[in-house]
Amino acid sequence: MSEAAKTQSQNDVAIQIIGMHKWYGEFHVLKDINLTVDRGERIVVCGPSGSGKSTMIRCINRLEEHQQGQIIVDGIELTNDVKKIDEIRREVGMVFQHFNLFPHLTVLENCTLAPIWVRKTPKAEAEATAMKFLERVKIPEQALKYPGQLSGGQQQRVAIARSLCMNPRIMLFDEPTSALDPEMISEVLDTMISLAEEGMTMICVTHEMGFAKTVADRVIFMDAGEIIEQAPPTEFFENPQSERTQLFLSQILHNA
Amino acid sequence: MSEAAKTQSQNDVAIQIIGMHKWYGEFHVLKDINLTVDRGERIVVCGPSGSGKSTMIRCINRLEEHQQGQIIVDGIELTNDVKKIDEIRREVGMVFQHFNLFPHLTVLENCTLAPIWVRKTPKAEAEATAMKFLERVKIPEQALKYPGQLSGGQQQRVAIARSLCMNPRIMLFDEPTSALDPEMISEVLDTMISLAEEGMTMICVTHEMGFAKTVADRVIFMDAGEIIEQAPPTEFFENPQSERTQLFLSQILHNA
Amino acid sequence: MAIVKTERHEDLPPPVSQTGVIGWMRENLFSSPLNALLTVVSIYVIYWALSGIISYAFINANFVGETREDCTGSGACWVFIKARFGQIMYGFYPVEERWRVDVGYVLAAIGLFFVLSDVVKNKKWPALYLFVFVPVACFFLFSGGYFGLEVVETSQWGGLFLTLVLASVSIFVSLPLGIVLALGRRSSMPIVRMLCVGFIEFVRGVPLITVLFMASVMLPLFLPEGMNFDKLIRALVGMSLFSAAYMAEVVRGGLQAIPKGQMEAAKSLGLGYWQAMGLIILPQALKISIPSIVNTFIGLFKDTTLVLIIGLLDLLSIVKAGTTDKEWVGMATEGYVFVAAVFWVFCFGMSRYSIWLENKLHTGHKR
Amino acid sequence: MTTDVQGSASSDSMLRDPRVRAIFYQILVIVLIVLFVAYVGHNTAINLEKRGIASGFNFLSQPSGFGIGIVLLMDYSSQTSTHLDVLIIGIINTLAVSLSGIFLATIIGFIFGVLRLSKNWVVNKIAAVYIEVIRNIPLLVQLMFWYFAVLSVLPLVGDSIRFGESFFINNRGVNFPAIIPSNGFWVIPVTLLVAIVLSIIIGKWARRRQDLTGQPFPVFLTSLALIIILPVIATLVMGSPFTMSYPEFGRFSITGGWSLEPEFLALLLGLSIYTGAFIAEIVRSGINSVSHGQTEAAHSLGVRPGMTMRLVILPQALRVIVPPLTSQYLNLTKNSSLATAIGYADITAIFAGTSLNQTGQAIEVIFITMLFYLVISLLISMFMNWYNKRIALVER
Amino acid sequence: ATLDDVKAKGFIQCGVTTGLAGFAAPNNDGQWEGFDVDFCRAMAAAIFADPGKVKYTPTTAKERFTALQSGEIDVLARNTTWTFSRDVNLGFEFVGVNYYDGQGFMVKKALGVKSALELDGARVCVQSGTTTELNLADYFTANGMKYDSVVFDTADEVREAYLKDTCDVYTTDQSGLYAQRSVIADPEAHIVLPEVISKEPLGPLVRHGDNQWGDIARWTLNAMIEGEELNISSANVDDLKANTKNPSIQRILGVNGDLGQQLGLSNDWAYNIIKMVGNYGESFARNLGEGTALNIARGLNAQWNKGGILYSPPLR
Ligand SMILES: Nc1ncnc2c1ncn2[C@@H]1O[C@H](COP(=O)(O)OP(=O)(O)OP(=O)(O)O)[C@@H](O)[C@H]1O
Ligand SMILES: Nc1ncnc2c1ncn2[C@@H]1O[C@H](COP(=O)(O)OP(=O)(O)OP(=O)(O)O)[C@@H](O)[C@H]1O
Ligand SMILES: [Mg+2]
Ligand SMILES: [Mg+2]
Repeated sequence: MSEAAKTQSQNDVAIQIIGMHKWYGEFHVLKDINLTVDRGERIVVCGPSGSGKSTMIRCINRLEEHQQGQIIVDGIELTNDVKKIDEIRREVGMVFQHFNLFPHLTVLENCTLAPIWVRKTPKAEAEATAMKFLERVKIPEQALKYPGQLSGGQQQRVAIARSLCMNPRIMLFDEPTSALDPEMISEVLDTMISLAEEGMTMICVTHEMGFAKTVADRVIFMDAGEIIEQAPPTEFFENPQSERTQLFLSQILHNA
Repeated sequence: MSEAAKTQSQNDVAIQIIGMHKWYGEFHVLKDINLTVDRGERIVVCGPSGSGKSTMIRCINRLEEHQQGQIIVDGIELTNDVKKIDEIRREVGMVFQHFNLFPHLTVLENCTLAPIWVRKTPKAEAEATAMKFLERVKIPEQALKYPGQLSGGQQQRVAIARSLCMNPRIMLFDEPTSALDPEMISEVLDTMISLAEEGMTMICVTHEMGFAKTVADRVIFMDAGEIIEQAPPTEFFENPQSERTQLFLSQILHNA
Repeated sequence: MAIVKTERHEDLPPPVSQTGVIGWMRENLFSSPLNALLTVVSIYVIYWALSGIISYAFINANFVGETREDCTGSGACWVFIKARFGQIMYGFYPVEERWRVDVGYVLAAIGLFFVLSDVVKNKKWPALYLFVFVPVACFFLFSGGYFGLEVVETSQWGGLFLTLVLASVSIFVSLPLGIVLALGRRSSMPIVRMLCVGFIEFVRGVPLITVLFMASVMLPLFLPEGMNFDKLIRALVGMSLFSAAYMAEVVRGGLQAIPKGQMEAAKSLGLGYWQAMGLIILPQALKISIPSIVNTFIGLFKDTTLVLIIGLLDLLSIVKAGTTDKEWVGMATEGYVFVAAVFWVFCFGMSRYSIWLENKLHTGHKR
Repeated sequence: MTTDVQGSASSDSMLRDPRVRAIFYQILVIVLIVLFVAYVGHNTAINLEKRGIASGFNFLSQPSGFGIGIVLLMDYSSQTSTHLDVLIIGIINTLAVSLSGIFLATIIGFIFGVLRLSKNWVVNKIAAVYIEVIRNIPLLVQLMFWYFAVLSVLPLVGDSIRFGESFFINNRGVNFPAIIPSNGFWVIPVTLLVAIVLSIIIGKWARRRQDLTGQPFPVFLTSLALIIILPVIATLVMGSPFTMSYPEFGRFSITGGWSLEPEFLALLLGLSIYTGAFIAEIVRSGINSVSHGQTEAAHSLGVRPGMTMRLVILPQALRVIVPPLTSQYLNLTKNSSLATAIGYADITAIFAGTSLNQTGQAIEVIFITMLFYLVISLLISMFMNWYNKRIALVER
Repeated sequence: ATLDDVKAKGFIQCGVTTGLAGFAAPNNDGQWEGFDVDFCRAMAAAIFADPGKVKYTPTTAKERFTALQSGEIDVLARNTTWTFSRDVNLGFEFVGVNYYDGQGFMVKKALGVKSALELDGARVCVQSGTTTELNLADYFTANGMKYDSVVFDTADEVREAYLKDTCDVYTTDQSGLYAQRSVIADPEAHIVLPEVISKEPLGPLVRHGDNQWGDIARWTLNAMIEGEELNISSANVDDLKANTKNPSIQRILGVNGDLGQQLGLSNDWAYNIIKMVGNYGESFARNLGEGTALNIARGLNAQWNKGGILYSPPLR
């Protein structure tokens, strides 16, 4: 199977994960993960808490190390080679649940830090790009403020802009809205939807079913470290196959 | 106007606020507040964040000092006189957003502390009363646990029981459910509804519209330190007069 | 076209390279070339230091004998410590009365055990015992004059005994004083606050030596004629005031960590300032500052060596005095090593305790 | 703010007004303090009078009459110099050891703090052992140990460890050649100054260049090269406008050249190793206090670990580190007063020691000494608070 | 008055050194012993007829004067040099000289130094706050020599530093040098240079202004000296008291006259001193003299009629 996968993973494949396993000490978090994400595909990952969703997407830009199997991003396989890791990280943007903005830098500096120091972009150019993306997320007027002075929704949008400034080809989102107050969720979702519409490759861990239905090409359901079910959103929500998925959906929908 | 108000404020009036102003430093938080609450009346206060709702009810039991105007609680005017403040605080129970239980004392001790030290009730009697109220909020079995061992909803109910143990005639609630997980909100609202049904005078800052509709006699809408609109709940929700109120309600209902 | 997995994968053990000795070494010692180099260098340093220490302190050292002539090895001469052990532990406390000190130790140890450990949940009685009974009992035991006990002048106290007395009395006095100062510093009355701030900052700004010196030689000038204190008491006053200033800052940290809501809740229940403080705020504030209090205690314990400056013979000075004995001249290194070891055992014990406590309190919060 | 005090307040309720009470208590406190001070002052005056102790600061202008081992930046002679000179020398010596101690302790502390966080188990444990051992032993014992046990293990003067012809280490300290300026010497410091200014300019230029082109420039190395090379060239061009005074073996010890006294070395070592252990813990907890998410965010942007530390972690850790670091600096300064035990001529040893003893003016001397330490403490605190404010985070 | 205070509290508080062999040091049982200590014991014998009624305060060179000024101690018997400024300026009263000393130098034999004039450029260890420091400065300046001083708080530290070869020279009063040399492991490797660079009359002192107390101290010392001159010793004092016909001896021992009462003491005060503590010579021999580890010759401290300058005013 990995043979077949490899030949396919040339140009139109953004991310390919083949038979990947990961352990935390003795604990088997991810079990035999196989996943192929095409360029421009938008994937939503959901599943109960602790099922390994975050761990999986953190493996993709090597914030966590996997111990078995392969992860190939943009044609480059992730190994211990620092150079390759850097290359991949430059191509893959990530947005965290708790934003993780740099509190000692202004919004603009947050956005220009990586372009200046990693890509060696001239400052003026980096700032112009940053302003472009800040406009894109609709907060250009906040550029000179510090993150501590912004609301949660604004912070998360800055985090998205910061990632975009590196011109990534792939974006990973780890529950980007779950730390936000209800009023602010929609601001962030709107930004993400507009990104999706431009054809960015996205993997998004989220429980926002509305978002999944609107933009996702595929929904992936994980449980206990395994991918249990993959399906287009309509099929997934209306006609879940696995029992585990059905149970999960019934809980989620009940709460909403 | 204060003349007319004063004569009225004899027996059937629980709280009367006349032309009250408050400043934080240079910042004018509360502007010319006038409010009369009758005995047994149940009032819900709502309004956007920062509009001064909390500040207003905290003035009523002198957790904050007002700088101009009068506040008369149960016929006693709030001045700097420590005795009067103590007297009023004994009559007015308060439930906070973050419960503020005493973490180093058991639930039972939390409830008996004030009766024993303030009212000088014998310990056995205080404990009997406390158990009565803990039963009332449906958690007598938790009496010997520490607050840290309870869920948020249970903690808030303990906070309510703790206030009730002082036999207050008036209860103030400052967003009692907004720090709770969704499942727990209803536990606390149920307790509050049953209190309301017994005729307790209540002022409750909350955005739970369901609660407002069920029990409130009057809804008060505040914005930027002023009371903008007062009306019975049905009228308030269905036919808000002020533009500001309409805007606010549209946001709230949209999110829910 | 859903892809569904029906077979559940079982939990596998991690690959060998991840676990066991090899995994551990790979992870912790040789994760990169630089790390590997560091490891090798460090291991060499450790080997070099350890072998030196062991051969000095054990292999080439002398343990048996009575006089310096028995020291034949090239290492340490522990015979010196052995010969002077009584004095090092008790100072000039009369030999036949030393049991009193031991009894005091035992009384205090019992109290400490019950207060500090988790054996009993309700700390009220152990605390009462430790903070009221033990000090009173020890006072009578140590100084005598009652119950048919012979009087032992404080000038005869010395060695580790004196060190422990100095440290425990000053912590005992400085804690309540520190609480008062901390409350004063947070007071809304500007003058009270200024006084407390002034005192705290003054004391924290000057060296303990000068404070001791002042307490020792200048205090009598401040007192009316004929009024005089024991030298030990003056040292205690100096050290207590000094540590009270530090304690005040620790307690203030604890007070600041208590959310404002606690005070508000207490007030809204009708409790007065002192009731709220005593019943609600202080119990919590003190509990969370215990680790820092222990740290202050460690500092204080180490600082007791400074009483040497004013002529009290604590553990360090008594050992030094021993090396002036012409029988034992040149034993300074052994002396310092021994003193260092004793202090280290005490302080390290305390610091471990404070870490243990910190962890315990930490998990306590997370139910 | 308008305060609406009710006009009809009876005197009874006046007493229950917390503000009235507060004023009353404060007046009471002031009265008590004044009484206490007066009482102590009265006693002191009587005692001084009775014991015939003269007070006043005249003694400061009397000749001191004793020798001082370590004199920096001053001419001192036991015959003509006064107790005021002694005070100044004491202050200079205290500052010398404190400032170099602060410098050294900071370096030691940061190194071990970072080592303590190392993923390498052995390195980590070595740092832990250093910290735990040093922190739990009284400084006085350590100073004695350094002075009497360690430095004395160094060879005698005759068997000095030599580096080249004129650099010696022995139990009398460290000796090295001194530079004695002759005609035209001024050129060298001037070129040094020029080099420093140039380095700053280069730094600015590099910054701008990076802003413009994105290309970084090795500023540190260039500056270092400049600062070394320019003065060397100047020296060669001017034909060495100075003479060297080389340490030589005299009858008793080494004469000539410059030397670091063993007392100074022991005190400096003891203080900085002791304080370094505390600083290491502070640094460790400071770095730990920056949430791991910050590192992850930087990594996910492709920023390398070293750069992450410099651009993201340290700037944030510093604001946690600085306040406790301040108190360590203060402690170090105050602890330098232990110098008296190992013969270093700091203010406590020579002024609050010998001068006090020769003049007998305890109150004045102790007063001046305490004042000095207070002023130093306040200055250090002020500086650090200013710095801390500068790096503070802007919050909502 | 001090005497009343002392009587009321029942003991004398006596300031001594923190430890100087032969002059004051705690023995193995923790009892203070030494030449200075004997003076304190003699005062207690005179006042209480019990030499044990003394409490000792070990003082460092730094704090000794403040301790006396502040009243912490009643009398300071701590090899303190009698100087003008101390007597006049500091407000003390020296009650006599119990030991004529002079400052000297000790060096290691290996250095081959024979005279203090060869010490140019040496590092000198001294104890802080002593006249030693002043004399040292004067001597080197006078002879146009340079030196480095290293100053320590206690004699132990000075000796330790000297032994560790941190300095070349150890300077203090010659008695102290001998005392220190005696506790060195290898005394033969060190020599005390012949130069005596200062007059160091050491004596006990009290505060200004209480003449009665000063008199008691002064005449306690004189009684010990006079005792030796009259050959009264602890061994024969009972015998002499009962049988002597010598009026001087009768006067001093209280058989005749009321010297004691004039001092405010009982008439057998001097008898008690000699009986319980011994005369000057006995004390010297016991603590410092030949046969002790210090092995100091009487030298200047011999009686005036035996070649020394020890001379007590007559007790009459
Ligand atoms: N550093 C770690 N060490 C050990 N176990 C870990 C670590 N990080 C996560 N885990 C465990 O791995 C499992 C998967 O964690 P992960 O964060 O990927 O779950 P998740 O699906 O993202 O859950 P959530 O919805 O709560 O974010 C959990 O059981 C978690 O406890
Ligand atoms: N101690 C204070 N000092 C200065 N300003 C304050 C203080 N407390 C509150 N404020 C300000 O007063 C205003 C009213 O605050 P208040 O807490 O009463 O609002 P609220 O209506 O309860 O809002 P929320 O719904 O967020 O609880 C806010 O703008 C707030 O920033
Ligand atoms: Mg997750
Ligand atoms: Mg509020």
